[in-house]
Amino acid sequence: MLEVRSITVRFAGLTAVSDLSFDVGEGEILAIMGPNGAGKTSAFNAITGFARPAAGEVLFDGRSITGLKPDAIAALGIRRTFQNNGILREMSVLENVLMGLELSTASSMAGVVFGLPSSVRAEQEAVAAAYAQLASLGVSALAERPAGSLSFGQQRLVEICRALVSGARLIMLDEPAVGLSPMERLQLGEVLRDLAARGIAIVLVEHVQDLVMAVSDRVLVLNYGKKIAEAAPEEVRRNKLVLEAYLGTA
Amino acid sequence: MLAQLAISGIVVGSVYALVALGMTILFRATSIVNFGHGEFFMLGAFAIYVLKQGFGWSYPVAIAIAFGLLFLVGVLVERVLIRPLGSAPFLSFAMMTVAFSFLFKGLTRFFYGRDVSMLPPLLNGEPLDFGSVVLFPQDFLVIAGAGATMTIFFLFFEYTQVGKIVQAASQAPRGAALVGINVPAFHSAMWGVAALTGAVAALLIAPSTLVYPDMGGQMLVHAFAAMTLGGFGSLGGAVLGGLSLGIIENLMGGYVSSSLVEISAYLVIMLVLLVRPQGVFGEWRTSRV
Amino acid sequence: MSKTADSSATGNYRVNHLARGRTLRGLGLATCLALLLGLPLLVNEYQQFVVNTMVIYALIAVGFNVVLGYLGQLAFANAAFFGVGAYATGLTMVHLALPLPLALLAAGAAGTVAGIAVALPALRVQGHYLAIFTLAFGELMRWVYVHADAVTFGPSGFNVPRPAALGLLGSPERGKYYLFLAVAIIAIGATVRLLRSRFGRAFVAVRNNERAAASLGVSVARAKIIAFGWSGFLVGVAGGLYALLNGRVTPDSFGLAQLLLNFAIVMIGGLGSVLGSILGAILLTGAPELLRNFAGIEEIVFSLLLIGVLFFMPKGIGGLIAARIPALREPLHRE
Amino acid sequence: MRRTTAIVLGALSFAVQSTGCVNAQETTSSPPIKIGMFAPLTGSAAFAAKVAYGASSVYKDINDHGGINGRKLELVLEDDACDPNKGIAAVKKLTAQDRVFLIHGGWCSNVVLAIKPEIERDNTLPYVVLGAASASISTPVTANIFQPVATTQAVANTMVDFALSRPDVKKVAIISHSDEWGKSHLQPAIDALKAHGLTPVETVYFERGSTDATSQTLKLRAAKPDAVLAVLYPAELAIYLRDAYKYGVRVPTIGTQGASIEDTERRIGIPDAVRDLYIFYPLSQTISSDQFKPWAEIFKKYYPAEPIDTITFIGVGGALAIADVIKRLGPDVTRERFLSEMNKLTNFDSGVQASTMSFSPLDHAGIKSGNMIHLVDGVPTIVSKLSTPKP
Repeated sequence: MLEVRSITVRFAGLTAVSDLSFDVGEGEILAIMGPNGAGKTSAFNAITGFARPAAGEVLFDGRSITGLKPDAIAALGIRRTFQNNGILREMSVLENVLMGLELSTASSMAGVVFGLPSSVRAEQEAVAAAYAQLASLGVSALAERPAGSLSFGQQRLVEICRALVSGARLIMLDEPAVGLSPMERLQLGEVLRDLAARGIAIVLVEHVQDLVMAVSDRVLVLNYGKKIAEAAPEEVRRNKLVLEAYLGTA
Repeated sequence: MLAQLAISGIVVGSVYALVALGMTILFRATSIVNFGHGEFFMLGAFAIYVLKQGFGWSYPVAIAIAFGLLFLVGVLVERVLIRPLGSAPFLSFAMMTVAFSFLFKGLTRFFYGRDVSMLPPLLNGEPLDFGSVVLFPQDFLVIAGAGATMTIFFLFFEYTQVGKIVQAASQAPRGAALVGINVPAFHSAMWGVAALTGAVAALLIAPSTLVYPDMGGQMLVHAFAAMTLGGFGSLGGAVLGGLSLGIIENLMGGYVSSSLVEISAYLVIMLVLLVRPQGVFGEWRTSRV
Repeated sequence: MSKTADSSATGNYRVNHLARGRTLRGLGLATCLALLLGLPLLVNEYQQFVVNTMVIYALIAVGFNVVLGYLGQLAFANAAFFGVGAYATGLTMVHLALPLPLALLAAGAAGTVAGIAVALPALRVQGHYLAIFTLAFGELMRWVYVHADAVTFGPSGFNVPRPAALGLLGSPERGKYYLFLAVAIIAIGATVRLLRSRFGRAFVAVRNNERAAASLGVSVARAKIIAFGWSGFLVGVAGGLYALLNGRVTPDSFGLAQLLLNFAIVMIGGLGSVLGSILGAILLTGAPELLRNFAGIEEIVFSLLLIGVLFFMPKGIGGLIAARIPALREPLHRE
Repeated sequence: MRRTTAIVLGALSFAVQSTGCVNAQETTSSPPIKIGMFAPLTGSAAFAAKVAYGASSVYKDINDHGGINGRKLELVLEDDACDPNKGIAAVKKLTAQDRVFLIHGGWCSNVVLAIKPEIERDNTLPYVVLGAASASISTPVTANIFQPVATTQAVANTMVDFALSRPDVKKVAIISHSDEWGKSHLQPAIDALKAHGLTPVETVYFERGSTDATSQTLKLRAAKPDAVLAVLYPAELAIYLRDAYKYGVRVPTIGTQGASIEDTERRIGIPDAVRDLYIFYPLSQTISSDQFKPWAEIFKKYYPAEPIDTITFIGVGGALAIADVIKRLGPDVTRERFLSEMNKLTNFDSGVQASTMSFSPLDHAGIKSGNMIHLVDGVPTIVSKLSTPKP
């Protein structure tokens, strides 16, 4: 579904990612690992339109999405989270989830301003859909809470909820386990596997090994912007280059 | 005529440069854009006026005390109004500076709004003729005063140990705190210095114009234009920008139309921000947003 | 106001939980509307004039809040939008003899254009750059009013014709009141609906985190243009009403003093609160009239109020109400 | 929302109560005559508050001497902050709430022009301008609006006539502010020159708050004028004169009212720079002269903290005229009679103003000319003609 074809990302004169390629298919969970500064987030940014790759191409469903703006990429069904504060802290949980419906809510500016029935209905339907999505993840009790007041684990769930409600087919999570308790990590892992079972592709950048090992189908390891390994979790664990990259820098 | 316009532009421009420099120092040190900076200039003028005309003190004494007072005003503004905001968003700091600018203006107007206040000239004297250029002794004083103040700042920031630490503190407050700099005290001092530059500018310009509560607004816009032109946050840019603005104004007035003099600053701001937001002389610095 | 609020309440997602609150609120709004309609019977012409001014400032404050509070952009062009609207209404009535409704629409259109003109740099520059840019824009507009004599009648301004229809209800101030009230209710009602829709959510998302908003499919550029355009529209219309209220338009009315007043109203009313904006407008336009005997301290009082708000109630009156009276809480309130 | 209404109603009831208080005080058998006044007591034009204080000290002095025909005058003073919106509110308060007999007010022309439609609508209300000079206030004539001060038209005519009083002056240049005040002098001045078959050889704008007039002065110098009309506020006048001296524009400069000639000299610090300066002067004598001592004393009595200035006395002529007309009405004080008596006022000599005041139903600009003031050996002196240049 997502094909990354030898992309290179340069940032302030430095090459953050060089010649990176990988694929992700439906219902697959790909984890990207690597030491700090290995270029994981840069790769994310290049795929989701926040950075323009200097070379290479990104295809989604066989269509090139290289160089599209973030909102256009989001419209295709790719949703991402951010390392920190991807949540809209000043908005309620419900409003956060509604933001996931930004593109699918059919209300028009004129319709909203004049209170036309079609737009009013579209807005109401969005609210209903958001509630339904919250309920399906079992967090509808949080709907009215300001998102900034939630625990990290709850915030991740809201972000995932927000991505799901949009009907995203590829969800890209940037270090979702940061700040999570072990319990919450387990919960997150379950949610992710659940999503994959529904055919949603997931790419996650993560340091937390137990989560990565537990959920991912494949693991891709980056070091200095280059791919040094891509394999099933158990294999990666035994990979020499990977061990060097981690131990060497440690 | 060109030479005369350019030289006179530099005289006025050096005052703009001085005010812009004060704002830049504050911005570099604290990341705060001070919309009340014009009022430091205004308060400086009134401080000198009250001490000189009201108390009847001599210029040197009045100036020295006014400078001290303004430093104190700057420090107090930081301690009483800015520091308690803590880590509030950018918008709150901007609004606080707007608020105290109107507070100072209101207070001054309340006490002196009905008087037409003026200062005697610092230097009397016949104009000096240099062929195609004529200058008053006061003009030399303005250039020398502004030039000296600016030089002191440059030497301080670029060549002294303290100045370098100060620069470090502005770039990475947490790191600075780690190496033992008292960051809050440093911020206070920078506010004081910023207010002090306002007073110096006031001293140079107020004796040749009136002292009135609204005098800060114009100066603020000119300082903004100078900073924008030179690149926000660049010390050298602020100075070059100020001088250029003075010359641009004069050339606009001399060769295009006298009705364009007053909007030169506005046009400069808008054009630069639209075409080259990093400034004509400056490098791009991302700001706290 | 009941009609407006009712239809917006249907779009309000809280409503499912608050069916009873809705009836109560409906009653409250009906009472309120009745009081507003009956108000002219209780006041003399001077008081009516002050109330009319309040209505205009309520509209301005709501408009300014869209950009300052909801979109979170520090723009100082509000007095410019206001002036553009006043000039548009006045000049189209004088030069083109446009009837009043069209002249007010012209004000809205002019304000929208000015709003979008300011939004374009807002796509490139932010924070204090935008603040300084918009400050310059406002002063440039004033220069245009002064120097484009042939069209704007220069620095002394011009008289705006007084439409005869406004005098039908006894005094022209009363006629203006009902006109202003109708315009304000319609415009503020529409704004409330806009803010509670996906458009309003997009504004707040941009304020919160532009990158996150973009990752959710929000076009940041479009959100900014819509917010600035709408803000310009509201404030422009308010300017048109102001031209009618005073019967005269002069460049001096749209300078820094005007900006401070607008700014203080929005801040004290509360960023991101429509109700707060309205109350702020009533308070800050009413207070100087009540304090006429203590002239000379307006600037001091406004600035101290601003400082006090920044220190002690950063959410302003709107925040205070939201904390005390849950029924009046506004969705998309800044938390 | 309910709170909204509560606040509005609270505010209004406060306002209503405060009027009630005023009415309750009127207990004497012959009620005082209420005079409404508005002026910029605050804001950027607050320096002109003393115009209102000057006029009101006349009314207070009259009250202290028993009033007019046994009736006291009651003054209601409102602030307009030089803002049209506030000015309209002030006038509405004075008429609808305080129900004054007449209004004597207005320093800022933009405020007076804004309230003009209001005054025209209630054509029984006598309105006398306090200090605003714009010629469009009294031209065309409105039945109930009287302007007892030199209009910008009168000032500009006087300036031009004075400039041309020396036969060899043919080339006149103008430096002016481009604000309302500046332009309302500029156009009449250009018209007055035209009447003499002249056009200005150069017109330049110099803005308020500027600190340097180099580009303007060099342009003027290039035009080689015989005289310069300077429509400038005091601060900018001083800056211009300094630059004019610096760049060698040494021709007579004729300024409008407002600047004190002694202050100007002191600020420039070069006596020669003001040697050829002449300033329009609205009063009959200099304020330091013996004739003005009594006026200064009255003012000091009621406003001891306020400095005395030329503009302190701008509204005094109007106040004296109003008092004179009320006195002529005798016991039957009605607005209608006041307006008709005002129209009959002819050659009224207040003793304060430079010329006498006359109104007729067709002309409500009461003052047609003024004096010129000039420093002679460092002493401000009233002059009538542009002196011939010293060798």
